[in-house]
Amino acid sequence: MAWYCGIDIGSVYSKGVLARDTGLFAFHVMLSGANHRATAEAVRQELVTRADLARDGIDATVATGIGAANVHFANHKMSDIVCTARGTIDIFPSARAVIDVAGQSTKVIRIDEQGLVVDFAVSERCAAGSGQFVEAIANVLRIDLADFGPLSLKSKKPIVFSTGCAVFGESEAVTRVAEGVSKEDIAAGVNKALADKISSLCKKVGLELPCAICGGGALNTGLVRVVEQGLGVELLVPPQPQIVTALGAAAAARAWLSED
Amino acid sequence: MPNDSRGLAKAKQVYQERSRRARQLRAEGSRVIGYPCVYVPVEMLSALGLVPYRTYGDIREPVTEADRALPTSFCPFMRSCFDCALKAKDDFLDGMVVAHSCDPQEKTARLWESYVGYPYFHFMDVPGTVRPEAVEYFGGQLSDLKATLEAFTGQELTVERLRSAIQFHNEQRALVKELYELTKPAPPLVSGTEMLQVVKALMSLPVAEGNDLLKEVIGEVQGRTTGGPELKPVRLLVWSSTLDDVAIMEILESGANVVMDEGCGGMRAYRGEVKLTDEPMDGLARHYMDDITCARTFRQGADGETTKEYSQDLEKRFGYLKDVVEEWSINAAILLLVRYCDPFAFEVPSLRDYFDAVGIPSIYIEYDYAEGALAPLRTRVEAFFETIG
Amino acid sequence: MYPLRAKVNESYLKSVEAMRAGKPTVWAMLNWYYGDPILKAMDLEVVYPENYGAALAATGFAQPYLEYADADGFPTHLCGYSRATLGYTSKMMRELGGEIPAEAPLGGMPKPIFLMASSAVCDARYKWFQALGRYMDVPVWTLESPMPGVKELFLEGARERMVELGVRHLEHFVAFVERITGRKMDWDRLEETVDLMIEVNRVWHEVNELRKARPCPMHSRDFWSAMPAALFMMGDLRDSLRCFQDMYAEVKARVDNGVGAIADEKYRLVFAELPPWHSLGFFDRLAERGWNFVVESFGYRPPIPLDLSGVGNTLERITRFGLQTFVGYYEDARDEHVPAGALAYPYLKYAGEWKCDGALLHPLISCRSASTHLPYVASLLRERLKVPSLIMEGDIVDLRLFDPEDALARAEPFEESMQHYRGVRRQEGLDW
Amino acid sequence: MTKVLLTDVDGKVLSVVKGPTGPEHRRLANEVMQRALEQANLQLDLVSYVVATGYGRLNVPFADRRITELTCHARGVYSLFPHVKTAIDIGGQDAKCMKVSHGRVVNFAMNDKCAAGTGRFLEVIAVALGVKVEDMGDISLRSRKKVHVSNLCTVFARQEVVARLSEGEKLEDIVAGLHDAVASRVVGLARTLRIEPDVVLTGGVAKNNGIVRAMQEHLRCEVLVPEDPLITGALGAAILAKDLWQESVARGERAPTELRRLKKATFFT
Repeated sequence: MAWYCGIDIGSVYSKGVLARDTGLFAFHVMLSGANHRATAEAVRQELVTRADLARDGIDATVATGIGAANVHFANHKMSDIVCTARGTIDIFPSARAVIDVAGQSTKVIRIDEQGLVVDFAVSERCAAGSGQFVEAIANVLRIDLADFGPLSLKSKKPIVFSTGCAVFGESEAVTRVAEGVSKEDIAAGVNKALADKISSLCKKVGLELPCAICGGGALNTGLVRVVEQGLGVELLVPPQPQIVTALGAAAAARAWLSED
Repeated sequence: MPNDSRGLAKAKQVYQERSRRARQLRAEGSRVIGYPCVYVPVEMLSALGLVPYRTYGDIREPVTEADRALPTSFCPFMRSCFDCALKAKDDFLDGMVVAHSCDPQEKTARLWESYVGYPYFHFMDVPGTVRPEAVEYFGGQLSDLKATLEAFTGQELTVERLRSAIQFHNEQRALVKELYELTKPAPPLVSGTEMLQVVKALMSLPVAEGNDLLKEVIGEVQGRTTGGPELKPVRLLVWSSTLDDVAIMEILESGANVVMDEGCGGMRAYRGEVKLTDEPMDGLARHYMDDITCARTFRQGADGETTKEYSQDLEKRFGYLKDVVEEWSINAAILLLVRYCDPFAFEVPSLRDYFDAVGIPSIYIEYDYAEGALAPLRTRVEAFFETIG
Repeated sequence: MYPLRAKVNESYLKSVEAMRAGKPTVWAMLNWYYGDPILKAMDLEVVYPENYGAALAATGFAQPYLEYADADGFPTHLCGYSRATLGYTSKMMRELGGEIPAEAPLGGMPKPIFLMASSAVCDARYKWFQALGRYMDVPVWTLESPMPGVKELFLEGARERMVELGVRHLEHFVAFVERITGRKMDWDRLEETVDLMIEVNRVWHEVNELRKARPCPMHSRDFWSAMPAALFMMGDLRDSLRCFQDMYAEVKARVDNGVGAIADEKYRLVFAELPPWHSLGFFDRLAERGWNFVVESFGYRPPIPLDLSGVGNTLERITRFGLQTFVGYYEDARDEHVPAGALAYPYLKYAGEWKCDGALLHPLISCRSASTHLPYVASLLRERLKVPSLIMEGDIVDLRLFDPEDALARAEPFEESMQHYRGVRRQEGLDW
Repeated sequence: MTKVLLTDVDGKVLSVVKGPTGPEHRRLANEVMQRALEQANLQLDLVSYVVATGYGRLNVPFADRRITELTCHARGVYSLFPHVKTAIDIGGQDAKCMKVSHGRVVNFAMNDKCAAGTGRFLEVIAVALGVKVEDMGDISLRSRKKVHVSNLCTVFARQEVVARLSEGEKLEDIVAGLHDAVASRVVGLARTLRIEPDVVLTGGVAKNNGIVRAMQEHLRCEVLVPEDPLITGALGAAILAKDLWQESVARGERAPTELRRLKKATFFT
């Protein structure tokens, strides 16, 4: 039985997935760092070790993400949007749309029953529309990222982040704290601001249901909640939201192998 | 509530729940027509018993729905107006009249018409210049408006009706000027914040009710011994496309007495008056093209547009401000614009040249039409006052 | 098709020489046929700061001029082309006493005898020229260009009142030009110019109709290189007419022999608004993927031909022709209930009649008028014709904002999207 | 950073203390004030007049007057460089450019919309590159050819440079490119005021000799930097406090001062 590998070198994290025809076998997530080539190699090493394979024991590898070009051992490279679509259908065969809240941007992708892209929209070139916004605010408020979601859910009165980039948001947050506003209200405000951007993105493409959410942002329970409230829908959240795109790449690897 | 008898309190109340009266009137059978710009001839609406209701955006409402149809690099004021419309915040409107005063108005009108199903919608073109043939063309646009309004209401817009409506609105113009007289003393008897509340109230009420409110306010303010604004070192003129939230006005008044608001939340709609010509539409056309001092209308040195001497040009375009500066003893000016307001932004260097010429320190401040923009705005405003203090 | 591009360049260089030799020059805004024939008949050299702004950006000369405009206090969010020419003028008039800056590319723009602004399409295009009065003591004329609402155009007498405005306005404009130049209008020459203008644009329209063929015989790149000869009437109109006629024959031959503009046409696309002039090579990269651009930007295409032979008054013919550019689609727009009859509705026609698989929309950060309607266009195309859009942001002077690599990265998923909608259109009984 | 600076009536600096600014400006201001007083061994009630400035100026309960950072920076810079005409302060939250005449601000421009062109830009990217901000200057000076950073947005610029690095570009060339990006952005802001020498650069970033070099390239003139570029705002505030106090004394009045206690302020908005 053949081994398929998907490697997603993102701006912040790199994810690798090893799969067989039976499905997901192992995955690995690490910081992308500066040297993408080395990172890709490290991801593969980790995966083959888990499967106890030789370095070249993988039958097909598809690379994706901004660092895809540095995955020298990949048989094929693919757009991250396509891979996210494939990964989503792989986990949720019923899904017809997915929201990918990644470090560099947010994407809303509508997909068909085979996981082919129907429509997509990518957030503007502005960090405030990406997971970076949350990290930036968590950073100035000295909140551990893992606590951000739960903290925001405690809020009674989320503040209004009306405009601007992530750092403009930072100074606004600083000002608000200076005015005595609580951290949970600010955290909730951040999630609300990001959720608003996500829902307008959804409006641009027109959302189909059921809809999944993935990417690092999906780990933020508070964000998922407000997005659901904003759209008035329930979202499908995969157990490992970060690896959906890599999983799709692995699925693409399998398809690629069966083609030739 | 005893406060209700007092004009300013009433104005504040209307300001705070602007649509309340309109909704009430609608429940009683009146029809309410929205308009987002000063170039819409409210006289014609009043003449047919329609309630003219000036639509504004809301700096406290994050723009989410508007992204369906408008990009982010677009007049934030119209984005907000459109967003509020999509969120059915003005669901009490029976119709809209939009004028082609600037691109954002024109572009948004098309979307407004296609995304919000008002029973009545009319778009008026507005010429760019004040040349005779252009003013005549605008008159033609007014008769187009007349035609669709008559079709909508099933009533005839007779000369008599129009004349009396014009008289009511001229009275309102006169009363607003009278009220602005009361910002002349030092300290002024009425604050910029109160003026803004009154003006926005006027734009949410039937003209007659507005006039009654104004009379109450004027009486109250004239009799003021206490409770008026305290004396500030700066007597400020604000020049803006729109300044429609007291939070912004309060920032300005933290260090100044705002004695003149040259904008759509202030004097702009009330300068001049409509001449009662035999064919009242002609008077209307003239008034809107000549008296409304919005940057969108192209004016220059000499009619016929064959000379272009700069100082003469500035005098023609901004001369009225010199009188305002003198009569209200203004000693500083802020050019306060929302981002992407092209017609006004192109004026900035020339207008600042003119203020320099009349010896008034001025500054250009740009802000986003959003709550989060208030803190940065405060720093800039305070810093400006420090530079001239 | 290439002789025409050569003609355009050649005529540009000619007029630069003429201007440098002291021939009276006018700075004009793109005016959609209202003013150009009059200037041409009066034998005046015309430069278009909008085009020059684009040239400055493309040749990398915009930045220093933008800095002049900034220092003079023009808000930085204003139209990039306007900031570039305001800065250029500031330097030329205030620093060099009227001398053309030595570094100015393409011979620069000499001080004009007057400025011809236009109220059409965007505020910048008349406020910008007014702002130039800060630097130059030259007259400004703002051409009136009606922008009616769709259903309002069909109110009784509305259209005729627009024509009346146009005619009277142009009468005054001619008198104005005569006063400034001390020349008399040669009305026969004007009539001939207008006839040629109308005929050139008719043939140009027919050429574009041929592009409905599969495979499409002519790519957007060729449209852009020929466009100035029709829209700005650059060069000698008689020559241009011959060139457009040759072009028609050439494109027709391609159609008859089933020759496409690109090797293997997999996808037919409509392009919206100004192209990224500086990286047109990007279209070749897309051509390699089988993307053929078969129709483009409303504001630069010739008006739908209309018979004006019965109209005696030349100024009235100019007016009706200019007006037609904007209201040509209004009747259909009204019937299909699309209130944005000028800037948005035409794309429904394009995508439908040219059988497009997708639209590439290119909003420009500092050109609001070319961007505002694009999200609406995208939703119209998706909802009414099941045609998807790919939106790639750029700018007119900050060229770094458009990232070809980024655009190409989105080509792959967009191809899946175009595939998908082919299926949807079939289900919906649409025939492409 | 929160800074407290005490001077005597002649403007001689008695003590300077810097502390990080946390969300609770209020409490921190008190702590930093405490330490400053200890350093100068003074009692709080011996301080005649206190001026607070900066983002948190509203949250210094023991301040007698609050003045914007623009006015204070200009005054502080002027006291160190009497010939200053253009003062540029690149802070962590914003960049400020001031036209200065005799210590007074006559015109100003601020960028607080976006991280590009602020100190934050470098901080964020330094983390991604795994270098210390304070080392960036020296690193960049090793550069022979700077890498052009095309993204303005901090987040995308970070992404871009990480990619460049992985493509094998030299760290020093990238850092030089970053300095160039910040400098061009800030100078672009300053240009809206017409730059005139002397130009003085302050703020934490001014310690970065790479930035100073890049600024000089873009401004095409020399850039002066005070010994401690972080404290010019506080210095200006102290000088203004002194002036305000002395003016009122000269008028024979007593300047209105608040109750002098390092109290826990009850909050206002």
